[in-house]
Amino acid sequence: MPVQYEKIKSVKKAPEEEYYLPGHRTCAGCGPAISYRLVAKAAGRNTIFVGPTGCMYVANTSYACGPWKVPWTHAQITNAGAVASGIEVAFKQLIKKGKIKDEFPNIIVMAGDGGSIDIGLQAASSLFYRGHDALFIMYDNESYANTGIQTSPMTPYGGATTFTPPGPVIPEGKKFFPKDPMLIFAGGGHPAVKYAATASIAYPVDLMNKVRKGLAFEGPAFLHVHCPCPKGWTYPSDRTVSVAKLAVQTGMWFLYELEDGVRTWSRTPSKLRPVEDYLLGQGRFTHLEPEHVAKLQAWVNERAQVLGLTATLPPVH
Amino acid sequence: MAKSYPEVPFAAIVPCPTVENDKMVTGNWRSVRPVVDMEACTSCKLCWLLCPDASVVYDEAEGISFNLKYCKGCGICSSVCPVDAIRDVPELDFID
Amino acid sequence: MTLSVEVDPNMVEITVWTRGVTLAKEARDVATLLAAAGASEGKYTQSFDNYVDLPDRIGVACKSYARISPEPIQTFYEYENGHHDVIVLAEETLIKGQRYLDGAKPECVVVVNSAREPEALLRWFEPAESLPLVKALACIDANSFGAGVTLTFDGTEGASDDTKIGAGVGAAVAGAAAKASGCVKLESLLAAADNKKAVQEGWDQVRVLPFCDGKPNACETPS
Amino acid sequence: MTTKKRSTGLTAVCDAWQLVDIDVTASFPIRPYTAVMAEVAKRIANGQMKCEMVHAEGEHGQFSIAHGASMAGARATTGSSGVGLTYAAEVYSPIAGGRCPIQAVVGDRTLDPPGDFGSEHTDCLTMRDNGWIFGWAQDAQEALDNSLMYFRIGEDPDIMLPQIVAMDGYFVTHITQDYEVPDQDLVDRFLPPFKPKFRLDVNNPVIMGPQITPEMGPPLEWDRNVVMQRAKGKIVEVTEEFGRLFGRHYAPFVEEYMTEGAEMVFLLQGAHAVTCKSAVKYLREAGYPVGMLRLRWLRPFPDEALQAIASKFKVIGVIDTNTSYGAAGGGGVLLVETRAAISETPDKPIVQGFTSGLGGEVISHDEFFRMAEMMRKTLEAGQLVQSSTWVNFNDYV
Repeated sequence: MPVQYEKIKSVKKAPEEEYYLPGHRTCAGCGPAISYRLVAKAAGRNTIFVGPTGCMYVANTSYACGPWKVPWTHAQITNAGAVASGIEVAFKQLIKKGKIKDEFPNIIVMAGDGGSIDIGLQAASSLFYRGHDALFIMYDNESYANTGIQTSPMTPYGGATTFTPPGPVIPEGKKFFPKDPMLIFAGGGHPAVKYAATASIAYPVDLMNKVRKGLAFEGPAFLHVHCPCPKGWTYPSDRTVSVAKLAVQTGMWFLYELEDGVRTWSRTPSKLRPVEDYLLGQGRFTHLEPEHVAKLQAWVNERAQVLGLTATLPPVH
Repeated sequence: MAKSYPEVPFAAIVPCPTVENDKMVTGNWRSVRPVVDMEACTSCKLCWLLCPDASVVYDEAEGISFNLKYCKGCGICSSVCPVDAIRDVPELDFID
Repeated sequence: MTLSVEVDPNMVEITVWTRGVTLAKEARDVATLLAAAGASEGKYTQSFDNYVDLPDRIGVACKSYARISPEPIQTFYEYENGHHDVIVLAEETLIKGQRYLDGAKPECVVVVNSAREPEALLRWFEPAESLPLVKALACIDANSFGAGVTLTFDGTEGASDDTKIGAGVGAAVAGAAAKASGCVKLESLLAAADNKKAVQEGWDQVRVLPFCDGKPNACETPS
Repeated sequence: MTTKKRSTGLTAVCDAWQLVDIDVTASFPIRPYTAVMAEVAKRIANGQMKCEMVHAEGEHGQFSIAHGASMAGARATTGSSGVGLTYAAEVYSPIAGGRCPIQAVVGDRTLDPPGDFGSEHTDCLTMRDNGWIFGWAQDAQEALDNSLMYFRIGEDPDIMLPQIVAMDGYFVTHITQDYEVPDQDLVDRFLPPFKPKFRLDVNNPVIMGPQITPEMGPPLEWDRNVVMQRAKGKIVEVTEEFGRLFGRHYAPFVEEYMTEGAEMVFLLQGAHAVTCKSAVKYLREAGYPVGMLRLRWLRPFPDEALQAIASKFKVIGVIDTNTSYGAAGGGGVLLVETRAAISETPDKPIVQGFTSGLGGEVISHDEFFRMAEMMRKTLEAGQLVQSSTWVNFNDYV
């Protein structure tokens, strides 16, 4: 039987109540901040956030304050999965023993890419493995942004960061292709994970429904949210949503769900736009030569095929 | 004379805000201010939903307005507007 | 009792306010250029970003500092400027809603990157009670010198700055600040900057509104 | 009813955890502390204990899980040994600074290299500057009693600090010994239910661990310093109350053994005190004016308690079963701390250091005898003969 949750029908019907309030030191046009607001809106009042170190810790809690209407705790960048596990078992046991009268809360980790798939990987994997009833959200801005934009495993091939500057010896900047968190966390290696999805801030209703669906599943769920970063990706701050949309249109981001291992596409474009359309507007890619762009296009095309997307793919030049 | 320090809460634990976090007012970050053309606005609420700072206010009777105490002037609202009903106006064109 | 001494009595403190990320480089360039110019004149100088403002975020107000002193700087590691001789606003809207006059020294000079006339900015001076400290308000339309904005992460978070210094709007702002305050000579600034033409334009075209006792144009002989 | 039992120090701590009804524990195996978790697991499986046991992915995860559980309002425990403790080092300060009174049990183990399961206090001592309160138990009974007292002190609303019940690996963790398990009613009278000052509660929402401005740093650190000093008073109060209720009377900070008329004393902590006491008896019979001081707390360090008695003696021989390479004085942590504690005491004794029992080796009677002889040389000389002696390496007798 499919899980039951109250589905949000449209932008207009999105819940009015805010749980991520005005008043935080995130960049003007911050993609992760949009995702935080949408997640909090979808999750509602009975929610506890675990916020490992990253922009969404440092920028949100500057200084001795924070924008959340619901309980929030810091975790180290290393251990969000472990702290959330501790919170989850505590609530279970305290409720069982009758020591507290609380309704079991939504426990949501809002971890950056580093805190999820790099330095936070071990704790995240363990949360998934042990089956804690928590929603682990990876807000992916494709870099260690809080420290001033350094490469993370999610930085795309060819992305310039302060640790991967392009130069005559390394013309492409970042040399590696990113990890695939969906495959790592929800590709079958963590049997307790029954639900995982990718989402994008450019598709807010879809994102909010995936939050609700993830919370409705008993046990752990994973959400991988694409969150453009105007500072790190160097584009004007008003373009955050359009950059996110371009990522989906070019296949630099795929929107799908994995429910009990079965993939459902949330958007199935009939054809993908060439990857240049996505790269052109971002300062972090301005140094790329045609051969690098071709490599990226080949990577996108291969992923589309592996994931089973039946769209017309742009040629690789 | 000894320097005096602010009072600090136990373990730096602070209460959650309920309406806005007025310890971090960001309205003075703005170099452009959003202005909505109410004639053109269709109340689709996309700008409201996508504002990172929850500073687009929607009211059924009044329509769209902006919480200028916090709006950072990022311009997302005007860029996502499907009918170009929001303009970004230089902040110094306003006295307040 | 404690010692009562004036430390670095002849040091000129220059505080450059800017918007995080997008204009951070330009503000840093203003500070770097003024310090470099001062150094070439044989002075002791420093320039650095205000650590407490970091990490900077797009749009947030943040500061870069320059210090120029005829003697070795004793407050080398006292890392915030607290007695500003020159206050530079690298973007005009900073005039509104920021307390840049806090800690201003008497006879301080305020320089704003704006196409507007100084008179048009007066209403926003903050805090108003510090106005008697201001000797002059100067405006320079640095954005119009075709210099453009250089966005780079060079020079941030303690890194060295390998991107041209004074190629962007910072050059004209520095020229204007030097003219309005007299903190460094034009020729030393020209020698330091990448875009010398913009420095010259800034020097030539700065519009200075002198103050007396907190009132503009009240002086008999504007200095 | 009090039950008499024969088991290990680890089982004794598990007995304490059962009595105080812990809600959450987080485990990861590393010798020699592991059995406490095996014991918890067994008791959960057979219904004796009602608690969530989370099999963590490592020590860093263990302490983080306990931290999360404590923030949610649970009485939470964990534990480790050796390099397990150093692996978790990142999270010690956040737990203590967040004022989460979790309890960790430590069975000491030598840090690598090389691989060595034996006890050295270095592992636990690396935690000493993070704001945890802790000391060593010399036997299973004291391990159990310390666990109960530490919960009471750490969870006190005026204290709210995490604690480590430390014991020497193998000696206390593995050697079976007799102890008493106290009555449940007494424990319930001694330790009230855990009431955190703040917890993650959607009805009273708070933000825990935000960033701060630089000027908030010093006052927050001052608070942590003040509470550590305040804990000393609480330790005295709770140790006395424990004695009244349970009939076992501990010196709050420094146990004195045969110090009556002693001119020179050994100063040490943990299991080796048991052999030391026996050696002192032989030495007394042989005419050595020797006694023993045993520290029951390392943090907070009992300066006042030491200062109050130090001038009774002419020589203190500090025995370090830990390493602090390059430390002042050439010995270990206890030598540095002891010298600092009594440096301004009038008529202060000469403090000399011994490093012994490393790698989990026994400190034998013979070694105590030789240390006593070296202390006698100091006594006769009226000044230090050698600042620090690594027993069997640079002895001067």
